[in-house]
Amino acid sequence: MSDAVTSSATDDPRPLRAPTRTPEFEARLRQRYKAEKRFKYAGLGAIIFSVVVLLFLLATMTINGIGGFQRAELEVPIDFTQAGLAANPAAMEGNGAQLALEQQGLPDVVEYFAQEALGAEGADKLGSQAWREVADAIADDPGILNRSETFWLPTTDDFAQALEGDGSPELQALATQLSDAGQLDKNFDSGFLARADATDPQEVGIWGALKGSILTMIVTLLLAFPIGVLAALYLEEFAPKNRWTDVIEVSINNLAAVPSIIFGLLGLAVFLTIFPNYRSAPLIGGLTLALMTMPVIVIAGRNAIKAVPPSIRDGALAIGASPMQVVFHHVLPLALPGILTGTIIGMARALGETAPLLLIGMRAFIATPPEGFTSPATVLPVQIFLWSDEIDRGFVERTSAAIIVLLLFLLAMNAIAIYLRNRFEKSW
Amino acid sequence: MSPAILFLLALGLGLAGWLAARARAYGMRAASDTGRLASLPQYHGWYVALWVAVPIVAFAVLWSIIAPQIVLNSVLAHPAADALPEFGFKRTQILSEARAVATGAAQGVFDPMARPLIEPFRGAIERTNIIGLVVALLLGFAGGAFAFLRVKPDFRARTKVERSMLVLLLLASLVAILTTLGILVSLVFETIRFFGMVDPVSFLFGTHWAPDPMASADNPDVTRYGAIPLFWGTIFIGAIIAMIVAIPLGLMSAIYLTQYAPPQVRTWVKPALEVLAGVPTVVYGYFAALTIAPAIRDMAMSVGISNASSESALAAGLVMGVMIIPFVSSMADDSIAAVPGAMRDGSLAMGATKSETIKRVLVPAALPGIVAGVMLAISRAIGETMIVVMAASTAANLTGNPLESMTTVTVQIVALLTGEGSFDHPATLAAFALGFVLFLVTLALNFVALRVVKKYREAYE
Amino acid sequence: MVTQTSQFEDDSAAPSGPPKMEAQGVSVFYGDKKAIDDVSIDIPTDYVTAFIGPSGCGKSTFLRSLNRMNDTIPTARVEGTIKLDGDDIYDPKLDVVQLRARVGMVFQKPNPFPKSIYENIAYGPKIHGLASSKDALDEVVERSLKRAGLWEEVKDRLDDSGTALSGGQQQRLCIARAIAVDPEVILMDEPCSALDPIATARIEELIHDLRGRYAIVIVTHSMQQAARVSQRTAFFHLGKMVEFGPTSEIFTNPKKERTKDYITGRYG
Amino acid sequence: MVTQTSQFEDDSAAPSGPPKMEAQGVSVFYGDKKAIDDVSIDIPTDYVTAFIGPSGCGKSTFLRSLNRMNDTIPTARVEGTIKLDGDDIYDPKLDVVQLRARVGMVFQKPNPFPKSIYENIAYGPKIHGLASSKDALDEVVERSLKRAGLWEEVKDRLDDSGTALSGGQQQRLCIARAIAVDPEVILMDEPCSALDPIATARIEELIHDLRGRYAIVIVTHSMQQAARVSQRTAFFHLGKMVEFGPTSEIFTNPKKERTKDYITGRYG
Amino acid sequence: ACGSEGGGDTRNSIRAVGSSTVYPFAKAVSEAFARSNPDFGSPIIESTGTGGGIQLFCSGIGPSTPDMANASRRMKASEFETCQANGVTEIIELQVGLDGIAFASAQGGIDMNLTPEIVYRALAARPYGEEQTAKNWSDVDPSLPNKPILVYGPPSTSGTRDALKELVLEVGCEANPEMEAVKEADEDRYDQICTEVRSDGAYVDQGEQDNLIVQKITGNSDAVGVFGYSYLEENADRVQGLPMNGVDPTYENISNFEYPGARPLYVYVKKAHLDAIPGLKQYLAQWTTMWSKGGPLADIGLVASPEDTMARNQTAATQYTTIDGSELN
Ligand SMILES: Nc1ncnc2c1ncn2[C@@H]1O[C@H](COP(=O)(O)OP(=O)(O)OP(=O)(O)O)[C@@H](O)[C@H]1O
Ligand SMILES: Nc1ncnc2c1ncn2[C@@H]1O[C@H](COP(=O)(O)OP(=O)(O)OP(=O)(O)O)[C@@H](O)[C@H]1O
Ligand SMILES: [Mg+2]
Ligand SMILES: [Mg+2]
Ligand SMILES: O=P([O-])([O-])[O-]
Repeated sequence: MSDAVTSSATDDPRPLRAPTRTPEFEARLRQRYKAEKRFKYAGLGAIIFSVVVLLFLLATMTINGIGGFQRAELEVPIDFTQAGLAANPAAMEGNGAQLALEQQGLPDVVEYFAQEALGAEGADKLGSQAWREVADAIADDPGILNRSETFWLPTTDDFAQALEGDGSPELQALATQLSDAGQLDKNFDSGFLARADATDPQEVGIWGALKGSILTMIVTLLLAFPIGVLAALYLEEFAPKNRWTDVIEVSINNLAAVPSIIFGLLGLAVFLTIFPNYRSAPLIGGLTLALMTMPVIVIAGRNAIKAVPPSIRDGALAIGASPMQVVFHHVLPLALPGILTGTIIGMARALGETAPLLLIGMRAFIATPPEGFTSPATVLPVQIFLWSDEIDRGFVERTSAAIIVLLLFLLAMNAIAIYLRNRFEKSW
Repeated sequence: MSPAILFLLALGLGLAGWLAARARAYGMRAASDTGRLASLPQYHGWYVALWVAVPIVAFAVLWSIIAPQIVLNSVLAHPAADALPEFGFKRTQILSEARAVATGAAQGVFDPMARPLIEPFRGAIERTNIIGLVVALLLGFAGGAFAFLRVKPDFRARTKVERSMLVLLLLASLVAILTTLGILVSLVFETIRFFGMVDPVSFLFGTHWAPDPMASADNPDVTRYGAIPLFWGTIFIGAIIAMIVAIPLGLMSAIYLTQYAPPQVRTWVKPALEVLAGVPTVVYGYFAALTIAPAIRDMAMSVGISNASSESALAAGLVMGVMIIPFVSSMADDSIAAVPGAMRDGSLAMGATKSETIKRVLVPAALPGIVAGVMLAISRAIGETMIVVMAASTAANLTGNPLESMTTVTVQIVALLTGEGSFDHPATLAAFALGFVLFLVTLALNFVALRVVKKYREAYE
Repeated sequence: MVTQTSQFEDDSAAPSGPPKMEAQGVSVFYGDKKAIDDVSIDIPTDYVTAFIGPSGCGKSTFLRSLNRMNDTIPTARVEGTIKLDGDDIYDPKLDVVQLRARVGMVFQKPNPFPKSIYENIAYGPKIHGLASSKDALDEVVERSLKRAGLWEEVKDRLDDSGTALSGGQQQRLCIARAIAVDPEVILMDEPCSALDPIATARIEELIHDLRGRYAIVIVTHSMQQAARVSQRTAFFHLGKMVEFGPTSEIFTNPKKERTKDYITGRYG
Repeated sequence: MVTQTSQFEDDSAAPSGPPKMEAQGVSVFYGDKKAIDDVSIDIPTDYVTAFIGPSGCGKSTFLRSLNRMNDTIPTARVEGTIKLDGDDIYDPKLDVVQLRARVGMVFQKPNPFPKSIYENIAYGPKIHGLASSKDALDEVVERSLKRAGLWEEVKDRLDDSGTALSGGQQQRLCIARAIAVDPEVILMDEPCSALDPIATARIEELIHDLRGRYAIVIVTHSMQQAARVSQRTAFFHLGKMVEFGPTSEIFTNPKKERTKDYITGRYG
Repeated sequence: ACGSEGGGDTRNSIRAVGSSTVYPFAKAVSEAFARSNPDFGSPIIESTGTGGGIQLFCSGIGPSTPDMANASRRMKASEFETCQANGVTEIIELQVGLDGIAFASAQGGIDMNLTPEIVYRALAARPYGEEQTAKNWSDVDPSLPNKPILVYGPPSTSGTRDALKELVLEVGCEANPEMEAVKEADEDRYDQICTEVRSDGAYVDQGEQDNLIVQKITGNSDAVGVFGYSYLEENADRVQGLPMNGVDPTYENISNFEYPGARPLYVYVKKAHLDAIPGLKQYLAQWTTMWSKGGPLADIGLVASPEDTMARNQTAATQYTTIDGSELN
């Protein structure tokens, strides 16, 4: 306490020496600046921590996942002219090709040529479903039955691991030998984006889950978007201020914060009771997620609508537009970018949602991509969850690859949302 | 008659009505001397279209409920139905199989007794379809004619159309209430059934959790349904460990971003944090289970803690905390931003440094909002499922050691419901009771927090 | 110390014909709070009427009750009668949409729609079905812009956004927009308070030109402006209308003490 | 038409001593936009200086550059020199915290901290470490409140929140808060524009009392207020300082045409 | 399921529930089936544990009940009766192969020669009716390592647990002659003493996730896991099987039943569903093409049934012969 202040307590007209100009003050000031710096670095540290965690997570997933887009394959030349397979064009039509070729003994043919090329040991390491890829090739072009052709076919999972330097020494030795001979290699697995789930990590694909996600999202969007927008318009523009609208408002705000698993319980207890046979179907999944997404859209929508300046409404009303015309001619078009941003964010959340879908059965093993909204399906995040539970090390890479696919989708959606927000964010 | 066909009919006839009425209104406008109608022609079009389509759609909904009954009655009157068993589940089953085959929905029947009923079903369905179609057409035309005749120059079609639009908007906003009710209904009934089997006291206060889905449902062992270990695990992971990570980091991030970061940094870091919030929880779960949990276990082992679990509460809690950081930071960001700039200016003008202003004015002023944000974050953490499902365990331990495994309410809900347990076993119903508790707790947290946030925003508006 | 330089026009003559609008015993409430207390006033057809008074005295509130814009505020409630050409505008049978087409309004802050200039003007005629063809609509747009004195400035860029204009142009656009539906009365709530002096002068000129074709009511916080543009002035204070009469009289020879104090800058 | 009733004090005497603050060729930019253009002015120690001018002319901008509050606006940039007791306040070596403790500020809208009345006043002394004991702090609080003429009204409820006071009391609280750190200059930016006439009168009275102890600069939009409280008036227009001189002269006998037009209500 | 009488529900894809042990095989079969027969929907297989699966399977016929139940033990007579009571009268039974419950630890981890008696005394809730006091293996038998007892195993819903009870615990329990008497006197008490597993943390129930158990024991070299042999084979490079009565859990020892934990695996099908569910017959046929020795299922750890059993089941799968309850117990 400087005397300056005390002395001025006697209320003389002006302080002799301002208390804020003393050396003590300046000493204190240096301390204060140190504290300032510490505080600032603490904040910077917090940010850096978050960003580093994010980068670490992304890096882990990417490093693990890049391998997931590849698989170990063996080179198998097949001379079909010796195989004696009949390319009955009728049987090759449509979906029957696999079955027809299987009955004609294609698996044995593949096995035979594999033994020719790789020896019995090596042929044994060919994946048990590898012949199906040959079958697909034949179905695509029956002409190859008249010539010989070289295929790269997936190995068994163990053998793939052995190529990575894992597993029993004998296997590893064989792998080294074949790979030195150029008969074993890791290749980009384009089928990963085209196949569905499988038991063997060498055979799995992400398309089944991706398609399931897309179908589910379509249902979600078709339900949540119109209902959300209309509800937001009602609440923001028309609702009288009374107990009823309070109830609506409170329930929307709460729904937006209810744990997602509760929506799963709702789906299980209500939707699956009403439609017991659509268990695992994108229809039910979409319905459940729509209820979850709708409040998000309503809240985003209301904020966007609120941001439209009242002067626009006044202007339209004052030339005789009806409230409904004001809303649909002026407010909605102006609020749309904001609503869309909110919708995309809500949809992104729904796309990443797992727990509620587990409860309504979208966790089943389904080996073919879903055909429509009512056929059983799984979705990307659930697929990730299921694969993460598999013990096979092959699945570790595949899981990370699936995560990459999911994250790419989400990043794209977020980027669109951020772009929309920056592009159309208006301050009136 | 599939409702889809009736809907298409409604659409088609509605369009016709729309065109006709609009043309008529244009005609009237041309004929009138002012050149003005009370409403624009297109509103007359909509008016008539609604009068055509709404009755048909309403009828379609009604018909889809009563038509099966009509079909059923006529099938039951058929002699082939005499062989049916008396009332009961079996009878229902047979009838529905026969119907499924008759409509082409199924290829064959499960029960041979259903086979003779297929033909009667076909016939009856065909008849009712024709009736439905005729009635729908009549309704559509009647409504259309009524509305069409009202198209007059001074008829205020717009008011009517807008009123029906308003009804539509109102209905949309009621969906939220229906959803809330749906949640309540689906939780409450099963919970009540559960409490019929296991008394609430042993559920809420018991300390041993080991439901046995295989045990007989008639006389469940209530001592295995003590949920305290779950509640504790939930609180320990979600409200304690996760918050120890999320609150300081989130708050400091928000402070740095809003108060210190140059705009350049903010434009990049903010979206990055949003990405952190947008990463699906299953990815975090995988990250926790694959990377963090083993790391923590190894670390604990290396300092000589031998009983560290590879599903420690710590791993789940830490990752959950990281997931919540952006959530806390954006809530804190909002609250601090809601403090009027005048407060900050006032403090700076007194000669306070930035950090003094933040610590002594901004944060205290934003405290209600921050606390509410933390409550929301907690409610989110305790409702979070996938991280704990993947990184925590199903072992219900009542312990304070973060290196041991624990389980949470959400993990148990998933565990109990992902099998296909039957809905009359207490182990299945327990999931609903847990869900109900979770719902109530998060509801209370959210409700209070939203109230606080709102009050607090209003205070500064 | 302040010298008044503007000249009053001759405004002593009584207005010709019956009043366009009549307010009788009008009170306006926001919830329980009375913002306007028992105001009666006749709005003449040929003259510009100005409302002046200190901030918060209820000028805007009263103005907005003249075309029922107060309906948009849930808590607002109007008592008393307001007539337009003898018909009560608060009659439940009256269509408020039609009323607002007849009684246009221009606001303090220019509020063009964020659409093209053309669309801004054409919007009113479109929703009211005033133009049966594209040509007719073009004509309405051109006529309205011409009357608002904006045509020359914008005729080559009708497709530009209305919000891209300068403040003064925006305000004239809003006036043109109001004119486009052929209103009988135009209400203006401090139309120049957001504008610079040059734009203000143009608007004042425009009001001058429009006078006679439309009954005009203008709220202004600038006494000088009221003196320049109006022939009748009403002085509001604390929700009451204190004095109403020819503008020159109110400014040079106010009858009430309160008016005089306001004019001389004692408060406000 | 407008009669000026307030009396000017005698303000013709030149201020005693050197100016407290001197601005020389000061320009302020917001990004590329120049808001203040080459202003030079001396702020005397004993007098109250008023800044007047139409809205947006840069009064607040200039005022805020006097205690570097403009630093808080990232786009703002100041050119020229401003000196306090002869030291350049924009000198990088000068500490802005200390500067602001010496040059206090009161804002247009009262902005008490959402803390108790006591804490509001004690805030400055606490952060600057000006009071060594609780008693000393109590004393500072009491003295500041007394000087701000608020002590009698609040002495029994020092623990109530500062935001619970009426608008006028809040503004006096803010003045007391500024006084508590014993500043040398007090800047006030339209301190009464959010207050009712009675509260305004009290603040004006307070300014009167404080004069002499602190150099005071006040921005006001009310010419009457400037006339009532200040001895020196600067008239700003479009970012330039048009005229500066004894208040009575500016109001009764402005030298510049623009000043005269403004005083007589031609624009603004 | 459906409220109104005669609503037209249906289902187009096969649904199977049940054993987590059979699950990987069922999945592989379903996958092969789905890819060979793209016209049929992909079968939906859920792993619910044998008991839970059979319970669902027996709840009735019709689209809302599963078509098949996978089981890691034979259906019990009591379950068969439930089936009958609910209208599931005609059931086709296929023994698809063999499996053994394997005791295993991490490669290089704890190694012991177990016997049913040791396991019983280590894991029973009340061994021979007395207080369970064993904390370490050495408390059970001084020759065993002085390491804490920590066993990760299947939950009570699973067939593996049943097998553990039946093939190991009860055998170990009956090593004590007094138990015979108890069995005579009080069946319930016998069950309690001989089959109840301790719940003080030494035995950790890991849900229906055998994979997780593998993960657990690889992470903790002192832990022992209990799971199906297929998982042992699958993870041979990281876990080691523990011998029981001196016999290692190997393919040979299981297929000739020398290993005490060997047991057959079953699939049950509702005959009534064969016509109604498209693809169900083909799916059954698919099993028969894959279960042979050296076939695709053997690749993932299934031990093929003896020749004669395989032939018998081949017939059942093509002729749709149903079981009668008398042979079950
Ligand atoms: N929407 C509203 N709800 C409640 N009170 C209102 C509302 N709008 C205005 N008021 C109050 O009604 C009174 C009159 O307000 P009004 O806006 O009509 O004043 P004004 O004379 O136009 O003032 P100004 O010159 O500032 O525009 C004021 O006390 C104001 O606070
Ligand atoms: N933060 C800012 N960024 C950009 N421009 C600004 C900012 N603050 C003020 N301006 C602009 O600077 C000019 C001067 O503003 P200033 O606030 O100083 O005016 P003023 O004379 O105080 O007006 P008023 O009487 O309305 O308070 C204005 O044109 C204003 O738009
Ligand atoms: Mg107003
Ligand atoms: Mg200002
Ligand atoms: O799942 P289980 O095979 O152990 O029943």
